[in-house]
Amino acid sequence: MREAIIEEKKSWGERFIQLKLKEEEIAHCAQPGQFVMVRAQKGFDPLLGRPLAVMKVEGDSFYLFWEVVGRGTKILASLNLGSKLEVLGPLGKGFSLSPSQALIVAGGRGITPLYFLASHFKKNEVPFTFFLGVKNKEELFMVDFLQDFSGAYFWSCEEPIEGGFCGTVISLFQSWLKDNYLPPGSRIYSCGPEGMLKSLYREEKIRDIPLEVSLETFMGCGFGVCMSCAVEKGNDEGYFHVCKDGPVFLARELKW
Amino acid sequence: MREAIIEEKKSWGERFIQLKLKEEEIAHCAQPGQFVMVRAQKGFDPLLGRPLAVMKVEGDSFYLFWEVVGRGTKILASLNLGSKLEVLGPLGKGFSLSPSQALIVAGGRGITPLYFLASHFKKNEVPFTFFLGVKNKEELFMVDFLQDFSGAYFWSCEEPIEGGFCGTVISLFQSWLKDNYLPPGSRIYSCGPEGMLKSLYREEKIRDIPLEVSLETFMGCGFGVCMSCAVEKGNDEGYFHVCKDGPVFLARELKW
Amino acid sequence: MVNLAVNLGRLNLKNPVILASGTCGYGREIAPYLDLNRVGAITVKGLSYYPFPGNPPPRLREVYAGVLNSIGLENKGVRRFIQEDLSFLSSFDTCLLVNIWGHTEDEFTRVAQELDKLERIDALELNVSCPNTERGRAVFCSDLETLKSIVAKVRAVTQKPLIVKLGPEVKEWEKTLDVLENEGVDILSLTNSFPALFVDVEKREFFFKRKFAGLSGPAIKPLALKMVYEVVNYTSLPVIGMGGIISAYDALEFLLIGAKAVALGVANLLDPALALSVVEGIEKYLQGNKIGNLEDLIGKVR
Amino acid sequence: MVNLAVNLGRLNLKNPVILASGTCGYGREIAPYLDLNRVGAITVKGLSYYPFPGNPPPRLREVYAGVLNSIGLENKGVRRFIQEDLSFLSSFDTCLLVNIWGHTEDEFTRVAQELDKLERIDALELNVSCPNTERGRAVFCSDLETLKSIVAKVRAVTQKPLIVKLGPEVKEWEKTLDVLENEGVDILSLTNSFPALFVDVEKREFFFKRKFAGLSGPAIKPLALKMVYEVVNYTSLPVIGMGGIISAYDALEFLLIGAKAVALGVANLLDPALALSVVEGIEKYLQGNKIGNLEDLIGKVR
Ligand SMILES: Cc1cc2nc3c(=O)[nH]c(=O)nc-3n(C[C@H](O)[C@H](O)[C@H](O)COP(=O)(O)OP(=O)(O)OC[C@H]3O[C@@H](n4cnc5c(N)ncnc54)[C@H](O)[C@@H]3O)c2cc1C
Ligand SMILES: Cc1cc2nc3c(=O)[nH]c(=O)nc-3n(C[C@H](O)[C@H](O)[C@H](O)COP(=O)(O)OP(=O)(O)OC[C@H]3O[C@@H](n4cnc5c(N)ncnc54)[C@H](O)[C@@H]3O)c2cc1C
Ligand SMILES: Cc1cc2nc3c(=O)[nH]c(=O)nc-3n(C[C@H](O)[C@H](O)[C@H](O)COP(=O)(O)O)c2cc1C
Ligand SMILES: Cc1cc2nc3c(=O)[nH]c(=O)nc-3n(C[C@H](O)[C@H](O)[C@H](O)COP(=O)(O)O)c2cc1C
Ligand code: FES
Ligand code: FES
Repeated sequence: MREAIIEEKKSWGERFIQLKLKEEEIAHCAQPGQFVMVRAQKGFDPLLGRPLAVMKVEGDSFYLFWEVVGRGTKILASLNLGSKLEVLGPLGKGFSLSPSQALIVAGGRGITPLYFLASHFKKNEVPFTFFLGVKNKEELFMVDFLQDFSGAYFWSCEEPIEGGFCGTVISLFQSWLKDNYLPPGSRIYSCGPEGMLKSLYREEKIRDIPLEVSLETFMGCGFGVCMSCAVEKGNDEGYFHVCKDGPVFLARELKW
Repeated sequence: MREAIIEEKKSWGERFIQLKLKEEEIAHCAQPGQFVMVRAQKGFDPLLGRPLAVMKVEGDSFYLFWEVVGRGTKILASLNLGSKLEVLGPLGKGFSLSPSQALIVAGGRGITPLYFLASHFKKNEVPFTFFLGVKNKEELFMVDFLQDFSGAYFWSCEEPIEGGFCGTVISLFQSWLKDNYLPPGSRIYSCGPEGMLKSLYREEKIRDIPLEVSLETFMGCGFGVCMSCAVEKGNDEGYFHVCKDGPVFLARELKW
Repeated sequence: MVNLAVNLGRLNLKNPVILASGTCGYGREIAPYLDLNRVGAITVKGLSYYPFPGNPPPRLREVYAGVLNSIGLENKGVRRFIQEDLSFLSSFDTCLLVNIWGHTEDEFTRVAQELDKLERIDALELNVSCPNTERGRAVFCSDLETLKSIVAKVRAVTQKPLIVKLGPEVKEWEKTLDVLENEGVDILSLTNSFPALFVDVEKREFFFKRKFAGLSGPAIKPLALKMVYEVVNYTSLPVIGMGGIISAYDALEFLLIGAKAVALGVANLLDPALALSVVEGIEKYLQGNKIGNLEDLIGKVR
Repeated sequence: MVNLAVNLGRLNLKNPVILASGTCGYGREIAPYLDLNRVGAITVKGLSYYPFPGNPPPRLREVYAGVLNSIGLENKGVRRFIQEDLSFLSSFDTCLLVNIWGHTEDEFTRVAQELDKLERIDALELNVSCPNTERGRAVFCSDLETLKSIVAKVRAVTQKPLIVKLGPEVKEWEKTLDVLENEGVDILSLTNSFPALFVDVEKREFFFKRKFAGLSGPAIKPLALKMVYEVVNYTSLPVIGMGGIISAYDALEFLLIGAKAVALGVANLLDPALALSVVEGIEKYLQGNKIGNLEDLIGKVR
């Protein structure tokens, strides 16, 4: 593990945190879709690192963005500017990076690796459209992240909001699909709640556009030794290991 | 437990920390020699509170000063300005406050409750002399605390230092005793390593000046329920409980 | 409004949260920091007939997410408790359980006799599982014959609900539970702390003078939960579950697998008001899940 | 310079720090983060004869100062290990221990046979104590007859040092240790994880599909230490101590009470380089205390 210093901290309410962390190796090597294991430095609560996707890299620093869902993410969220974290990474296999056109579908905190992916596409002039779905007004701040991709994004909110699409990101995406042509070599990229990924997978099957999803599981180690991050294979018997074989998978290789 | 916010943090090297904490009740009620149980707010490492003496009170705030000796004091020392701690107190029985003259003998971090005591004497015009002994140069900064008691203090260092008495605080104190008269009603107050307290107790017996000592033990609760802070009684069978019966004791009531 | 009351045979508690023996003194010490009217019951520190000094220090040491204790059952004896503390404790609207022990079978009986006379005391808890009292011999609960005999003798001198407190040193669980049922025990409580070891590496000696000490606190929770699960599975006696509870969710785990009530030990040391937040947390959970009676939740995960 | 080498009968380690089975994969996965030349030995993930898929997810859950795991011994099978990983592992200057298991006595033997041929493998560790493999029946080590028979059969097919890995489910320790000594076991290792339970309070169901899971990590250290102490007391076989070690001081506790070597499990998950800091910490401790040979420290606290 390497030390990373908290250079910036932003929070939105009690539930969402963004940190800018200084650590060269991750900043220089991380690819969109890869993640890091993060541990508080002092003491052993929480004990294990928590997997968090890289959101952005900038010089010798990188950004994390997470939702507080349990004990670990809460304790990490309590660390202040100047505190140190232990980080291990970049880990795992990221997204494929050369589609002819990309459709990016994010649900809530699933925006994190996809923001990184879209930034990459923007830099490399891969055409893409970003769809973000949030649950409620409290999460609307995430739409601001997308301003870097002006013109190329749409958002939805499950609560009625003025000026926004009201509904799930899946219905938003489906209605967009109706009116748009997808050239061969197009790809869908997604990260978010399981139900959302499932709906997208049905869409993939109908339209035959390959879908790449980034999965979340409990992780013991993050680097392939403990076999705790198992997800069922689609065809075969047995399991993939999210930390080594993923976290990004072709949806059709998984069991749904 | 009540919340206390870190308003100021000073450190001297890696080993000594002073915090100013905002918490009214302790600030208003603490008596010299009393202590508080202190816990980090997030997570359960360390699990139990750690007993720390009150050093000073100021408006709605109070000061702690401690040495990092193990896991607990280290983790507490890593908390930054603005972080919150859980505190319980003031706890225990403090020093007696109306001697005709006081001799205060502090060893290292033992200065904490005695500084509070001396401040009280100063305010209430009880004559006192403060003897502080430190081990080495690194600990010399503690002498600065005593500047509030100008004229009324002496210090020693076990390492040779220019302008200071070289030796233990016991020899310093003994040499002072030779040249000075102690009126009836005088008292010795002390806090520090066990060996130092033992030497003082021998002195008490020779000169028949009552000695009050503040003891350190492991504590489970700090408020009298767990019986983990036992120290042997002097005459009787059985044990005192440092958190309820002390931490300040008349030396002659203890077993040495 | 949710109903937190639980019924353990002849013992009815207004809520399922009990303060465990040895971690709330004689009640008096914790009362300034915790409103005793708000807990289901308080269990007084283990009493013997004569006052007992306990073990030499050090007596307690924090380890990862737990504490090791070697208090050795220091207590003021049953008589002084009755004189000094009982009337204070009686003023609270909560059940009073008294944990008792003895060096001999006879001492157990004599303590029980003293307490049996006192109406305000709701139940007796027999501590047959303290890992800190053995003197070269095993704890009482690991020897079936001794256990049976102690329980029978105490049962003979008191009509009060009788709780037997077990621990990991029980060897033959099924036989032990059968014996306890047959001897007329009303309630079981578990677990006591786990025998464990700590070495002072700097001094190169055992940290505790008596070498072994009892591990409790959050560290043991998953083990205690399994123990309680197995016991609930086997016996029809109501069970008080404990071991490492420091949050409402911890407590709910025990209730969900079938404990009728829970006790908090180390939790009281780290924050004397923690029990109250557990009561409130359980209440909030029931409200959030629209469950009107706590009893409807008990044993739902099996 | 201090000498960290330790001797466990026919197994010599350059230092006492071993990576425990199941927490360092097949070596390949941890190698980028830890210089394997610096540890005393690495224990390969438990191998069966045929590849085995393990348990359904979720497989791991953090609890207070510990983890519960229900991996269920997923592994690629002994043959694929030999083909894919052995030559990579062989390039490191460290001892190679292979943890093995089987669904049947016969499978144990077949795995041992495959590995016996390979010179580079220094010892076999029989996992007879995994709490995640039982299917309605007990773990192997809790049944003396089965245990005896497995050990005898494996002993018959391999000359390599044989380690037997025990856990808290052993029922009759003294008899078990006698059997193992008589059957020609060379080394004991303990402890495996402790059977435990976790309830998902929100969902009101057991967190793990197989209900029980194994607790390990710092939470169990004081219990593991006591277990190792008792075993060292009883047997003359060298013991590898493990359970909750995450610092040099933790490791030194085990060594001081008589373990000849120590293994790190969960520690590797939380930081793959932790083993190295344990090696260095032990070295520093010896230097600080002017002890030239680690062997002089072993068993000094009894
Ligand atoms: C590769 C990867 C990248 C990730 N990146 C991000 C990110 O960038 N931002 C972000 O906010 N989160 C991300 N996550 C999720 C994040 O790791 C978890 O939210 C976090 O570990 C939870 O830790 P905790 O201690 O707070 O919660 P815990 O107390 O450990 O767990 C509580 C939460 O986990 C949920 N849970 C229960 N069962 C499962 C299960 N089988 N699988 C998964 N979760 C379960 C519970 O419902 C609860 O919400 C990522 C996960 C992975 C695997
Ligand atoms: C009433 C009271 C007031 C105190 N006030 C202060 C204060 O103002 N400033 C301050 O610096 N400290 C004070 N202390 C001491 C302080 O509480 C301890 O240093 C602290 O609890 C250690 O916690 P830890 O987790 O860092 O160390 P741990 O890891 O818990 O313990 C490690 C340290 O404790 C030592 N130790 C071992 N055995 C014993 C024993 N039997 N009794 C005591 N210590 C032992 C070890 O040698 C080691 O140095 C006070 C103690 C008491 C009881
Ligand atoms: C300091 C201390 C003192 C204890 N004294 C007693 C006692 O007198 N009688 C008893 O039956 N149990 C005693 N116990 C055990 C607790 O009541 C409880 O069974 C055990 O600590 C497990 O619960 P916990 O993990 O919540 O602490 C004591 C525990 C501690 C920590
Ligand atoms: C994720 C995981 C996988 C494990 N797999 C095995 C295994 O395959 N074979 C085995 O004998 N022990 C296995 N164990 C047990 C460890 O080797 C070790 O005995 C136990 O975790 C206690 O040590 P620790 O507290 O240092 O982790 C596993 C433990 C964990 C946490
Ligand atoms: S998290 Fe350990 S193997 Fe994937
Ligand atoms: S620390 Fe608990 S009684 Fe003194």
